[in-house]
Amino acid sequence: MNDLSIEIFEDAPEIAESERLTLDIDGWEGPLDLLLSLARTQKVDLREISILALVEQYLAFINDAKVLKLEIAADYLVMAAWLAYLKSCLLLPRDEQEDPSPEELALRLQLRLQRLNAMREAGARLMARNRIGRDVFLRGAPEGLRVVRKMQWTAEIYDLISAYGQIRARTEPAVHVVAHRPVMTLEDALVRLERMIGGIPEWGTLQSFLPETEDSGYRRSALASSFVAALELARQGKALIRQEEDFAELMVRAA
Amino acid sequence: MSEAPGEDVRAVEAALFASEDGLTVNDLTQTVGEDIDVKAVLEILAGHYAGRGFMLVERGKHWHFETAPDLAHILRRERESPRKLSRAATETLAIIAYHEPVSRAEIEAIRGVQISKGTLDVLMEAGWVRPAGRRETPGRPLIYATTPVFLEHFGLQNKRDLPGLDDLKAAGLLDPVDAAFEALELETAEGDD
Amino acid sequence: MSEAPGEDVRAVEAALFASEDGLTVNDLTQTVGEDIDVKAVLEILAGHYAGRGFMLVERGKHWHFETAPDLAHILRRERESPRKLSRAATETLAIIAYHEPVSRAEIEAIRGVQISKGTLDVLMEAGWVRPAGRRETPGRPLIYATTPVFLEHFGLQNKRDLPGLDDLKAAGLLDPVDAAFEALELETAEGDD
Repeated sequence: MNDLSIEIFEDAPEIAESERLTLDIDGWEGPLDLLLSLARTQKVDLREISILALVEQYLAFINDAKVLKLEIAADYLVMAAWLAYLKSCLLLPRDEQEDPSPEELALRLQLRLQRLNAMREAGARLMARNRIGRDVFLRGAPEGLRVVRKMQWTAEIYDLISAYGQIRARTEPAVHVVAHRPVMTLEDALVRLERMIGGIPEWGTLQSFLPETEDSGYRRSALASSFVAALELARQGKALIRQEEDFAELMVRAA
Repeated sequence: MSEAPGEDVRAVEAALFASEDGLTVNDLTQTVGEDIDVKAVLEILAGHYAGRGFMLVERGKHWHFETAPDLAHILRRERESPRKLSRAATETLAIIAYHEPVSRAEIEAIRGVQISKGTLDVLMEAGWVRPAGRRETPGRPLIYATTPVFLEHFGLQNKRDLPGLDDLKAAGLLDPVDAAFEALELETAEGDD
Repeated sequence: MSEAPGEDVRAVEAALFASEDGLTVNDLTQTVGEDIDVKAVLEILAGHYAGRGFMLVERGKHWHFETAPDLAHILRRERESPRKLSRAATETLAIIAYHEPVSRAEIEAIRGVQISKGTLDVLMEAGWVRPAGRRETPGRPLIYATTPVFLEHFGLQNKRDLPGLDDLKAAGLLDPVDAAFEALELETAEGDD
């Protein structure tokens, strides 16, 4: 690629010594920056700049740099190759041209240069404004505004007394009293159930043999004891137990 | 609006405004130039800013602007953020209220749990508890009591307004938590029948 | 000397004077209280300080006092000027300010070079630039925008205050190259008719 580039560069027209920029490739931030600097030497509005002349300046610049054996970054060379191509297209007769047309490419390059130039100037104008710490100054020793957060503790009287109640309850020696609960013992149930089924020849539900009571605790106790009593009577051959299906009513009668 | 200040006044004013440490007459002369009668300008400025939001003052030969002392409350604003008392603090407060005056060791004995240093601090910050001397026992521990602010906050005329143990018992507040909880569960279960 | 300022003027004046950062109308209302018509007072104060050694300015909805620019020569002495920004950083800042929000790739497209790692860091460290979310395009690139501190530092009341913004817009110089190219083609086509 290098050899090829050099050939292209040698074709580039000579530019008067005075028009040449100082050869310091580090001074530019990339090829577009260099192109913009070269464009500014044309001293015309960027909208009217001659892209062909600009391309020639760029190629000449890179060529000079080559001659001086300066190391040239790859992106400068890529740009040089592209511009050399653009130049040849611009010089070719119109009808032999392909898409995109060289005019379009040249116009796009011009638009890019305009945009970079606009931002460069905008940056300069921004920096020229009255800046804090350079042109205008803030108060040297402001006292500062402070918001001091002050906790405002809240609690309700209920919180207080219930907390105290809980402490007392927690720390008081606990006395456990087993409450009296009415139960039907297994012995009672055996005697009771045997006597009741003996008096009735038909099947009856286990429920129907339980005592009538309002006390749900006693009722549950009686049910449990009577069930076990029924099983015991069946084991002794004194009673029969039947159930039509799962969870159906348990039927009992004397054997 | 005031009449337009002269250039000399503007210069001294700006220098004082931007200064970090205050400026002596000498400093000011060096800053704004010898042509300006700094002392006279300082008089004018002191007069101009008297009665405004900030004023020009001299402290140990250094001149500077400072905000008017009567507006200090604007610079340091207190914002109250309400916050509920923690459980530990509530319990501690309750013990002090029921047993005062009471030492820290006694509070811990009643609570059955140690109290952290911050707990009493919070109660004192709230203004509900105050140190009330020392107990004349070995070690002379500090004892704590409640304050009038405490009574006021909780809507109590005096200490006797606090419900007694009998009242607490009647209200079910002395039932151990577990027992109270069980009673509640049983009730619910029966309600389902 | 001016007539005595009202208490509302004094309060706002003191708050602005004491504050380390610019204050919004909202900040001021919170500081001086809801009873004060802060906007009206700001007008009075801005009028009062116009032409004095320091003045009241609005920057991105934040108000602060700063010295009059024409007195810079007095105050600049013995002060550290802000660090001079590199050309890369200056251009990058301009691109962000005039195009925001803008992605790194878009900045690079305008400048024709990659942004070196430090450039955006310097601008963000200065507090002038901040990441402003992501663009919902493939790759979801981070986008950058300027901050209120940027406006404050460069003495801009708001974004529309950017120097030459309207001209750049009118000339299409803030449009991407593709858009500008298409616009030009259209114009030419119409002109040919």
